[in-house]
Amino acid sequence: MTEEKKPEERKKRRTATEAAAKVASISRAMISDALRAREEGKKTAYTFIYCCYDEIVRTMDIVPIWTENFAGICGAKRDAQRFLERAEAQNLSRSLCTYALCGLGFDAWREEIGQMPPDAPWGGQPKPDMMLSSGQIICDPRSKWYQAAQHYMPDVPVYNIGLPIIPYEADYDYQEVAGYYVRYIVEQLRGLVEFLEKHTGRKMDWDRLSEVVYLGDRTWNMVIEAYELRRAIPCPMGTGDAMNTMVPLTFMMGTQQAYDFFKDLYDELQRKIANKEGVVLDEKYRLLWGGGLPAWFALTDFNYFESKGAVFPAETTYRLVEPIYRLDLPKVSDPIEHLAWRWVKWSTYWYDKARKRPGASPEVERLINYIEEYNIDGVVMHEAFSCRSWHVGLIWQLNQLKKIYRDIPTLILESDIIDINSYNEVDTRARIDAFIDTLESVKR
Amino acid sequence: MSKEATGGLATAEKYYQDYGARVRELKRQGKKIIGYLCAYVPLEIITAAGFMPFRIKGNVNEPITKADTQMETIVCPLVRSCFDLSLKGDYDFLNGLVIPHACDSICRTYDIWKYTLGLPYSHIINMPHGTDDSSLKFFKELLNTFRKSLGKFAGEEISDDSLAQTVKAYNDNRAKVRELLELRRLEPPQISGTEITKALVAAMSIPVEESISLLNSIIGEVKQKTGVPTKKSARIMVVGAQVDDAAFIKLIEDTGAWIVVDDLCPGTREYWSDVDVTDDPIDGLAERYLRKIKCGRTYREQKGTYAEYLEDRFGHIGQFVKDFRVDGVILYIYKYCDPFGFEVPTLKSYLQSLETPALYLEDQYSMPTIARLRTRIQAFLEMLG
Amino acid sequence: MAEYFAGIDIGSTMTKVVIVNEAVVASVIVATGPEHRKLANRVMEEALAIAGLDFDKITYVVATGYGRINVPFADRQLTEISCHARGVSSLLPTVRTVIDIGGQDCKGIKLHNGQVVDFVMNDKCAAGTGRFLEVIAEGLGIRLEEMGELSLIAKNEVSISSTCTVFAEQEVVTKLAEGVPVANLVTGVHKAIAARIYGMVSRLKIEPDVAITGGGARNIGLVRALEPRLGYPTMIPDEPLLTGAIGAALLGKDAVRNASENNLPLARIRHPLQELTFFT
Amino acid sequence: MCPGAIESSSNPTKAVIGVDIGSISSKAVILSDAGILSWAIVPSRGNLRTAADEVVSQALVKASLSVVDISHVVATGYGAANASLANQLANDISCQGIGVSYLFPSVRTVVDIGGQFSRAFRVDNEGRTVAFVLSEKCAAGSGRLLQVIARVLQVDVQELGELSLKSNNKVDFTTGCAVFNESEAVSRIAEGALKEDIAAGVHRALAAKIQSLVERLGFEPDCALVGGGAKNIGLVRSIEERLGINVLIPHEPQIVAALGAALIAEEKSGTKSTVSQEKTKGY
Repeated sequence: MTEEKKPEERKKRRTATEAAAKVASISRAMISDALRAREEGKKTAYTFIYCCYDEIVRTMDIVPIWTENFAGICGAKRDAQRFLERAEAQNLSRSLCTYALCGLGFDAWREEIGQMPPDAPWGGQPKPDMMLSSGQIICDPRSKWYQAAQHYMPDVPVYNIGLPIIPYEADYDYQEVAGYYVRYIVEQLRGLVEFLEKHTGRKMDWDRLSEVVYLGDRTWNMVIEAYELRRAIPCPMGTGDAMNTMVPLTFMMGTQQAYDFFKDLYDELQRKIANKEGVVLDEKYRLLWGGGLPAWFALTDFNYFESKGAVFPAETTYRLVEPIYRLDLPKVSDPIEHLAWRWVKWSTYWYDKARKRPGASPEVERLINYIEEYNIDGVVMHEAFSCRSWHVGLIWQLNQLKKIYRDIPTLILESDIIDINSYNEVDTRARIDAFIDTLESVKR
Repeated sequence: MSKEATGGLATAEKYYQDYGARVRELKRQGKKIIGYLCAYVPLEIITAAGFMPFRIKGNVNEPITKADTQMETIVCPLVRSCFDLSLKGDYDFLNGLVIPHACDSICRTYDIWKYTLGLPYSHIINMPHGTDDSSLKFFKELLNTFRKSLGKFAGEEISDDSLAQTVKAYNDNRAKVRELLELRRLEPPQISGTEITKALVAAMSIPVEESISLLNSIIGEVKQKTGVPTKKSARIMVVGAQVDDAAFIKLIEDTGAWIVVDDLCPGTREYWSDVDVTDDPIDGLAERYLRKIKCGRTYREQKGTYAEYLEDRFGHIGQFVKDFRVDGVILYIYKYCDPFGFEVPTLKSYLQSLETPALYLEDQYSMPTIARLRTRIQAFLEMLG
Repeated sequence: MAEYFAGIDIGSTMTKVVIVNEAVVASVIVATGPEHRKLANRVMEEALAIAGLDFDKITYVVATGYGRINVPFADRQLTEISCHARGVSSLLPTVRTVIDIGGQDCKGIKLHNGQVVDFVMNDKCAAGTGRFLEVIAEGLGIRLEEMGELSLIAKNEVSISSTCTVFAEQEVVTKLAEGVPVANLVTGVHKAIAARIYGMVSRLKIEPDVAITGGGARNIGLVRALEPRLGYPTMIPDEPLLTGAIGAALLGKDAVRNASENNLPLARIRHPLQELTFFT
Repeated sequence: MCPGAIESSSNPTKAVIGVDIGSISSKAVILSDAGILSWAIVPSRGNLRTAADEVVSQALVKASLSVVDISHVVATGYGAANASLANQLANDISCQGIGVSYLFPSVRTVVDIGGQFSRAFRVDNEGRTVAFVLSEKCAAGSGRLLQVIARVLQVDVQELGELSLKSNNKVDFTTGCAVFNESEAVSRIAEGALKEDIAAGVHRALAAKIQSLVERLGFEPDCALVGGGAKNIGLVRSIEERLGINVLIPHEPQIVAALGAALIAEEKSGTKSTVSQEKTKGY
């Protein structure tokens, strides 16, 4: 945690699948691509996951620099503190999104000394040519982070794309408004294309975009087809691994590599199921990771669960796709329109089901469905103090789940995505132990 | 009504202390009450539908207890306090709840509010972050959806005429508030920040026409006040999110400073801009709420140079500093507030460029945490000399 | 005849009084008890006794610190920020950045030719304060005074991850149980608190010379942990605890001089120095 | 309990020990088919290993037994690993549950106010934990807060409860951080607030946190209060007030987890206690 001290490398997490084991090198390669981009004459952009623009950025041959990914890497390497401190020194409150704080602290430092900060994780995060932020109802930092970064890089242009999600309401149905949501998102995406054309000096190749989007669609299908194999007993892959496979899923959408990755994963899981290979030898409990981003510095906690015979066949976190054929998208020729519909349909995927169950919300409905599809014994969530986006409403969701479904054992772990000061291993594992005991007595 | 007799400031004090008193009366008379959070809910639409809009506020003196059973403590303490009071029955008169897409702390807790309070009506105005033309067009669609939905709840559609009337009424109200706030340009300011906060909070809790007459009587009262010559004090501007409790303002003034202007809700942010009268009233409303209100929650696109961009985002603050001869600015930011928290470094350096000293304070919206700020505020004033 | 000025600094853990004319003629340091008012009178009397003066020989009294409102006999109350600034600029004139590590809080002060131009003070939690060290010392079952020296003999330092004082204590206790040597833990604790303090103070652009005042300055281990992060050696007044009280006395002197030079009225709300009961 | 009574009933055949090594204090209970033979509590004072040995030998002395008389030892609590002679470790929530329902079979909701955390859990008729909620990772919700405040008030933490009952004007505590609650208390005293009012205010703040824990858990009668906090009458009263119920409190609330551990040990060693619930009630 101190600047002069070398970061203490975390213990390696055991992965269950070869696919997951490959991810470290893949993600490292992404960083080096970004670092090489300039000398290769490629344009780079700071980008967020889950912004609907992956295929557009790929088609424009822009090298994305996934700032959440870099912050996560700093966290996983337990080397985020010095960047968080830099952010604090800039009068940024430590209660803000720590991904953003880590990134801003890093940017401020890099711009101040005119080069990468000493021992920057995996070579560091280069200054981009542009920043693509996004206005969504789920996350303020997505529109504030890059705007704040301009304080250190005033010459780097930002495009903030409006990506609304239709609220789940009682007073009207989402179908009634889907039309104008799509129209808006289409205009925003077209605006993005114009922006990218302006700053790359290149024109959008619309035919290529259609191909890339089609590749993306097929990847969406493949991801879920692979993930749904985890319903098998014993479960061949847990959430611990899914926190690796989220890399191709969220950072590489629209690339052949991502598609192949999940094809391989699919085949690997098939093999494991054939030989009854589970994540744990003696599978006692099947758990659902029901909410919250993981504590990147403590992924070994998943191994701790496994040591108790508990495995996570499913998670809601980072499962940001559904098979295209389940979304009943309208047939449209324009790839931009298709992206907009895909966004709207995906984000409202659980609405109709939720309507049928009194007291349910889409989030709760999703939990109930996963509990049944993956025959789950208990639900685990993680409350990361610095992130309101994904970590508010968890308590309520669990209360509601018990109220309208059944009194299933639940556990909320508390720490943060990357601020290790919020983490206490002794306490965390004591909670896990107690939870395992609870599962045991409930099972009896 | 009895309140004219007791004088404006006294009435404001009454409604501030017993927040919602007037609304309870109206409720008994059969009025339906729509609670709302934040400055982004177009009250014109709620009032035009025949409902009484009521701003849900927090209370720094009430420890947050019940809220924690449903709501994570990583939520903005103001929102937690509002929810806590609602759970404790302070706002048991509400018939509905309307929240705007203001910030994560408000939006991510919408389900909790909706299902826990179980109100007959609830709606979220999913306003975009952007202010470009397509965002504006989208926002109009949203407002029409809201207008339709609220009309359904009211049992009859909201007519353009009634909207036109409420637009005028709220513009008049804003004009009155500006007249009141202007009284602080003077040396010494004719009305204290504490009195202003209480007046504006009271105004949030009564019908707009009553608000106008309340403000009128306050202005009259203050102007007559043969101003007791106060010794020269530092002229302070407070910038922050929603400050709906006078405690912090009073703390500053008790240390012997004058609060002469603010960029707060309720305050200039909420009252400085009007709704243009347009053929389709929704056009004027959309323009005002999306583009004219300047708040960290909105993403204003950069046009021109970065310096011009800063002017576009913070120019109004610079203007206030000049017009109200501000000696120092206090940035009062709540813990867990992403929209305002991320602006601190930029805003601080913007103020530096104006050679205006700034004090950045982070608070948790509770009396004890506020009290702990006293030393910092005094030191800041000692520093200003 | 020489004029005398008194400064009284009631901190959360320690109360200090100094009487100055051209130099410090008397100083008293006692632990702050729960009953500030009684205490204020007592320590003032002690200081007067040492100086051999009657209270009416004191021209001006300035009270500062956390309990400053509870000094009825003071002519004026000023914040620790101004007083530490004034104290340091007279004791160590070259200093531009002051770090005061007190019992309940920690401050950073930026000085330009003796004037405060900016400052920060810890809000959120106690993690950056002397209290942190006290709590940890308790957990380790050692005296606070021992910590500084102890950490210097550490073989290799342990990193303390919890920021929350109370959980840090828990963490330390566990590590101790795991057999980690106390010295190593203490060093880890110093690193942790130094990180917190630096994180806050670095909001000011830190410029040399840097001075550390308050109780924390007495902890050599903490000072050593802080210096590499600051990137500058630090200066420490002979009696770091007295800095605020001295500053208070000097600010009183300034006020009186300023008043007489520009013959302005001098605000003197002087109450008699009498035993006051707890509830008055 | 009255150790005399046990001693008279001749020296037991086989005994077991349950130890609970906490961060603040360590406890041990010796159990035989005759029931509880003895127990001991020692402060952990940083060194858990010594504390573990110390507490066991104290309990042995009280029961006038030696290690050879012990057939099985189960250790729990967060320093459990330091109990050198433990045959097995057990989770302390589970131990609490088993211990409580041994003493009060009717109990379904248990609130444990420990030194570092507070927690609430529900147990089934056999004392097995079926659900639990832990306090937020903030010492404001734990017994630690009481120690911190007791120091400020310069009273023994044991006296805090009685003291607070004198209050008729509670001071409000709203801040989270225990250490800041402390500084808050210091300044309140400086302002002339009465000690009892501050004590009462702190109890109320803590009780409020406990209440939200229990509400999150879902309350089911009867309710027992264990852990150090249960010894504080002022806290107990304000919790009862808030929850609107009467809580059951073991005579020695701190040793419940150790007792549960001992019961597990007994089961393992096969010497199931024949002692009737009535008899143990007296304890």
